[in-house]
Amino acid sequence: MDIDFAPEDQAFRNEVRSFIEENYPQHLVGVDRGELSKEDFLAWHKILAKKGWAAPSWPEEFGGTGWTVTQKYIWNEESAAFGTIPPLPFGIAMLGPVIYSFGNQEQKDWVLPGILSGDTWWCQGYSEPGAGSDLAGLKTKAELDGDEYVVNGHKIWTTLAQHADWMFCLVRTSSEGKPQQGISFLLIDMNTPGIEVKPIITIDGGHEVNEVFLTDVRVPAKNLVGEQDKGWTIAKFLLGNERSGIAGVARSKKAIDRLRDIARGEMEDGAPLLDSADFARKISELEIDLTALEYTELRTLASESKGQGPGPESSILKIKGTEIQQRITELTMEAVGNYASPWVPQLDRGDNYLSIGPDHAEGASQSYFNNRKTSIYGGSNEIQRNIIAKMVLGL
Amino acid sequence: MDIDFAPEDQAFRNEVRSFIEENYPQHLVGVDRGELSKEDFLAWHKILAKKGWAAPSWPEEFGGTGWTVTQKYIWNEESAAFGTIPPLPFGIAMLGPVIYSFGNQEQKDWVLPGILSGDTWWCQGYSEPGAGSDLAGLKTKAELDGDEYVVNGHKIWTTLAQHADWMFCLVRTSSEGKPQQGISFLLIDMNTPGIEVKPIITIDGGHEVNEVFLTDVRVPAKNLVGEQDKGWTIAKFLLGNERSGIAGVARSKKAIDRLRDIARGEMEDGAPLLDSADFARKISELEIDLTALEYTELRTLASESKGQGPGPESSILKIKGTEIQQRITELTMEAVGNYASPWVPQLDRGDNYLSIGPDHAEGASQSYFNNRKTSIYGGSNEIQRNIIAKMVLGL
Amino acid sequence: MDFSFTEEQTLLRNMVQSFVQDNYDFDSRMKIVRSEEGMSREIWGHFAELGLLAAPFSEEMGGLDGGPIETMVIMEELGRGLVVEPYLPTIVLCGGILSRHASDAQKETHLPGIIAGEDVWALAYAEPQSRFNPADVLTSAKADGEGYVLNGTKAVVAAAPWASKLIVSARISGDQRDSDGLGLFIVDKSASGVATQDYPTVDGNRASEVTLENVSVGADALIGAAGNGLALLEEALDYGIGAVCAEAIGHMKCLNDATVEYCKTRKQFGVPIGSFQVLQHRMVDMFMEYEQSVSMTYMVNMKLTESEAERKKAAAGAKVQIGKSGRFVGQEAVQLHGGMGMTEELNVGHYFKRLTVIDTQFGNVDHHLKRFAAA
Amino acid sequence: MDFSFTEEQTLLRNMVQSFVQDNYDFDSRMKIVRSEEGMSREIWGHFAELGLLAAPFSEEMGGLDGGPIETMVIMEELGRGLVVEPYLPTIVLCGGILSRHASDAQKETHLPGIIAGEDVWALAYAEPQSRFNPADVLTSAKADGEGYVLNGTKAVVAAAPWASKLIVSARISGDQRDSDGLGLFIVDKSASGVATQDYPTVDGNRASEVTLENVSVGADALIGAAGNGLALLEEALDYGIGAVCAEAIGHMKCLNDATVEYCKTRKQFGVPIGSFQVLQHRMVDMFMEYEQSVSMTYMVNMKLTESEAERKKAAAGAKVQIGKSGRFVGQEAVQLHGGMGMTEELNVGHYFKRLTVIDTQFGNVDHHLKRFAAA
Repeated sequence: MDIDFAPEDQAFRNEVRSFIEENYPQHLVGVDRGELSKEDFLAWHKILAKKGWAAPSWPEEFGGTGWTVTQKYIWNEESAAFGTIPPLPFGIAMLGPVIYSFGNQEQKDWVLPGILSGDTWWCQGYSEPGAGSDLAGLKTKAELDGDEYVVNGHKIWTTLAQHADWMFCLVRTSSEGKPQQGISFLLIDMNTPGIEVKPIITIDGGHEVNEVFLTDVRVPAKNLVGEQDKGWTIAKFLLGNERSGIAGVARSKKAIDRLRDIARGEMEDGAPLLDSADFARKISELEIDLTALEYTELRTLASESKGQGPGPESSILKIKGTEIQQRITELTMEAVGNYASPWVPQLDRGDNYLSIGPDHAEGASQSYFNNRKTSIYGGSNEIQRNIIAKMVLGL
Repeated sequence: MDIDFAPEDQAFRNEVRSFIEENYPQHLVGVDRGELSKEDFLAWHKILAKKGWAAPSWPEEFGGTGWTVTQKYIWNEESAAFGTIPPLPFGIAMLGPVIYSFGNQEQKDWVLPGILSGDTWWCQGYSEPGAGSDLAGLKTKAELDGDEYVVNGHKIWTTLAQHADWMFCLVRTSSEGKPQQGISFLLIDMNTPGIEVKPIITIDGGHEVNEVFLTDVRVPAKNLVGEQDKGWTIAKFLLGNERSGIAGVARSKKAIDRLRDIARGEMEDGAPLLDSADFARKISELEIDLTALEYTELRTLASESKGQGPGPESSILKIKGTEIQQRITELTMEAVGNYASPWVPQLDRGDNYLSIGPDHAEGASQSYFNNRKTSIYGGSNEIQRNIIAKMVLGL
Repeated sequence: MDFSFTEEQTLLRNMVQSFVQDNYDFDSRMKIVRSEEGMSREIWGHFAELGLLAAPFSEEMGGLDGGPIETMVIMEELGRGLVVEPYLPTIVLCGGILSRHASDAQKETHLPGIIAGEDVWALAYAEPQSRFNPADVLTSAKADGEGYVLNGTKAVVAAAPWASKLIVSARISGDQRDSDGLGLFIVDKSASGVATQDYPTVDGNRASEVTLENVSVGADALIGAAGNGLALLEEALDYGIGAVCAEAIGHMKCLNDATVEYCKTRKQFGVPIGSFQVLQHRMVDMFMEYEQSVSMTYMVNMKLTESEAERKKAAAGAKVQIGKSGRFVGQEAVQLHGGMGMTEELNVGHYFKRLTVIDTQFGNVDHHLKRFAAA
Repeated sequence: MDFSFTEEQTLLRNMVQSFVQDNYDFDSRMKIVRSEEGMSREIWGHFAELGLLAAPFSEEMGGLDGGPIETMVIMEELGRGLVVEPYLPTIVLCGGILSRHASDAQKETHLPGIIAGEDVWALAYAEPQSRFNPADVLTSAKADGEGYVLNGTKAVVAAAPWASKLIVSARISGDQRDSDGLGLFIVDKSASGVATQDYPTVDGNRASEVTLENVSVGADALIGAAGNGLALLEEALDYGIGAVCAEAIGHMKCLNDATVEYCKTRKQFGVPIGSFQVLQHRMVDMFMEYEQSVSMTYMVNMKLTESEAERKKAAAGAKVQIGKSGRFVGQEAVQLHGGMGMTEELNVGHYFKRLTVIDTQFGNVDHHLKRFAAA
């Protein structure tokens, strides 16, 4: 047991840090996610793709980096410390592993390169109005008609679908047996006739999620991943991966640093808010919880690197990670005091928009409201607790 | 809506205060409950009985005081402020209302006077090893044999049964139908052959609760209260009354005053602990929660006095009241720092016992451990939440 | 001690309740919020007609002689409707200061316009650096002949975009955070040297940054004695706390009802999600937070007219309760509504946002915990 | 970075675990606790035979050259058995101070007796007024020829009733809470002027109030340089924190396992209470608190040998985590066991009580939150 980095890891850290500093697009430094265009979202990804660093978690044979657990940890730390725009999870973190684990050779050949290069933007068609926490309750139907599936249904909470070229989608191909049976995993071209994307504006004033309506959408049968009616295994595999990436430790560290800077600048009765016993205590509590989560994640990664896959314990990472993110945004909003009130969401800003209050107050409340979603999505935190109760504690 | 006391209420407060000051037994001032003998427990009760104040909540016709809601509130405040030993609840608060609501004339005539005078010490035979939260699961059997019931079974958590003359007891007289059916409410003389009382020592080192074993205990059939097999209604009635008395607002106020005194005397780096921002915050939070509970109780009492009985809302009083009591004892233990560790329970003290550390540290941790019971007994706080969910929210 | 409402108070509640139900459903509210001005002068006119704008003023001034309990009843019902019209700043804050401390001449000049619904007022007391300390005032009031010249910046002044008049706190003497030396001044928003930057706020209201550059006001602009402004201001803010507590219990009640209703109908795993014990207990906790908040709201509104010390302690305690409970109820209402709770379409998020603003308004939980301990 | 145990560490764990299982079940433990002396010299002798008492000392001193990770492994297993024998005060605290800072002569004099299990040591550092500040020392050490004369009172000295030797912090110079001027002195408990009042503690251990009245010690009693005692003491307490964190995760693991097991078997309403979702989620929270505590325990024990600043921050953070988690797990384990959890008969309450003491030991959550913020 040892917490020190080996010299080669230190060297790797230096290499990574220099690469980011030298190559990260200038115009994206410090930019808020809500302000990004489609091109902005992809800019950094495309630079990483050229370097061969787009998919640190993939096996080398499919274009991954072959990094050790420690190297990946360092990569995340340095990316977060610099404040790079987090890579889009849909292709790299979600679909990629599904394709190289369950796809056939043809699918590997056409799907993986597009993810790596950033040329194909994927979105995730999982949730439905009647199937949220109970994902297996999904009703979107796909019926085989010759060598095409005809898809009809209604997906919801589809993140960034407004930019997507393709959607990976859970559909019901049979209504027999338990609800988990009869689900299939289908790849759908978003340009197919019959697909309509409708924005959902959320309480933070942003447009990130959408409804996707599918009406007689014809999808080639070869776009089926794995076996028909056996998609539930894939769905669960994907959700497991989703959980383990969700802790966001390195980004939360950076956010706490930023929070501390803000609290240093905000004055309470003439003294920095950071010097207030109450506020200092709350930041300390956050940092301690985050440190614990960091080591919990490191322990998980260490056992993964010994061939134990991400077990149900990884639900802890989702629960604690999102709770910490929510507390950071809540405390940041609290730090800016009265200037948490002004409310001009990105979408409502004209060209002559003048910011109100100190710069660091910008977006504090939007961020707080936006982050309420994190305990809901990716399997709500209640569902995660159900998973631990059942799978870990055997209750 | 008005928070001021009317002049006649002020006069009543003065009367009550003088009476307590003049009549409360000197040797019981400031004495801990754990140290009381049977006589000590009853001393104040007997003085009140002579004055006619033993049963403030009973109707006047049965020996109650006929006080208004406000007067009862004042009585509780003054009693707590002086620090009188809380009256034993078994007769006055629990059995009395059962007898005058469900008992026949004969029972009223022999049970109520003994309660009022303090000559009969009652204990409550409800819980069983297999019937805690699920009270209706009780198995103690009573079979009618001539004009006697023959009772066999095993009661547990019977508070102060070691001093009791009589026990009111739930027994199963029929095993047909739902578990709630077939329960009867029986009065049992603790001197009857076949009764064995066995002490349970709790984690605070005290002997307050007991097991009661009943083996072929013969109980006259006239000791049945209400109808045979219909005792569940009485049981629920009693539990409802138990809940509403359990908030303990006035006593918690007094305990917070004491906590503040302790924190004023304890030093942290040369300054009173009370001046520490962290500690002051925790006391303030407690006080605010207690104030809210006080007004919630007053609102409940006000609607009771308009003829609405204590509804399921009164479960709030149980939940919040016990949570506050637990937090007070926890914070008191925290206040005394290292001197929370010495551990010489009452039972283990010889005649030459020398106290350790400051006087105010005495019993702090015992009290903390003892109070863990409050969220378990009287229907656990989880059960209380079930009650609100079902009865108030209709879930 | 008495915890019941008078018949008049119950009638008042019923009146406001039906007006809001009939004229201020969620769609109408969002239309008003999204309109150019962001408030409805028509609704405000109706408030005047119904006598709501006259409620707390004395009869001789044309008012209805109501007290904090009447304000509480009104604010609770306005809270249920998420009403954005400026009852709090105009009637409770500015109206309250005028009715308690203005000279007869000032009252005669200003109250009729308020009661008639013609003038909206805003209280400009916070400053960019002041956080929650109303004594932290850099805006200066220099004596100039009979009157004063004001210079400074006021921050996040609620309802200022709609207002024709402001009450401005300014420092006549003393240092930045001295308790002595403040004055409260009536300032015409159209006066020369007054500039505003207007913007919407999180809760669907509007506010302004107000800059005062050599704004001249007469002697009749000063309310009360020179230098004594902080006492008047603190009192007004405590009345404001009583009012937002009432507004907040209106919000919480609606959120709790909506959540219970949603959980009874929303099905997952083939059963209503309200059948899951974890969610049931969560709703019980929301219910208890609401009940405790109601208690503290009654408490503070009964104590506003007691001694200054009692009033301060009551207001601080109530604000802590409402801050915590509002946060809990708001967050959990969103959580239990799942994705739906995250959408602009549903009223749930809007109650949550108003509760979030209330948590900060007049000082947040930490601020009032310290104030409570010191009181 | 490496999170795995060496083969030797795993063997060590297995050895301690089986010894505790075979020789220290709950009944045996309670017999020891209730015995006249309150510890078992026999068990202590076995510890010596097994090499546990030699673990952290250097090979040249007859030790096994173990570091904090070995201590962590041992303490976790002792925690599972609720072992009361004084491994923490004798080996971790006093042994640690001696091995890191004593002169060769002092080591040669004292370590053999410790390693052989002949001598129990206790660290007398707290005082009645000191609360959690180890610099707050009134006990005086006056230079007297080559040696010193000690006067003062030491509070709640764990294991002192069993000890033959004490390490006592005393002030050679400076004022009550100065960081400079402390010395750590080896004091024979039988020395003239040493008096103890012995008593049991909440966690089944024993402690003493120790008074020193004109106790003369030689120059060879002082450990390290005169006046530098605080640094040595703080370091020792941080090692103590690493050890009690490990002990506490042993307790939590046992409580969690016992609670899950109890909830699977205990029936109410015709079903195991573990089928109620609210209790399930409570146990999940207990599990998460345990996992987070394990993480912080690994963290602190890996960082004890890093720089002083890192060590302090790590120890403070870990102690906060263990304090909070231990409290939560202990309280909920009792709650979920219902009345049974309240009885002396069951081990649950005893784990809870030891966790409660650990929460205070070496400073409570508030103390270490401040220390963390300052580090």
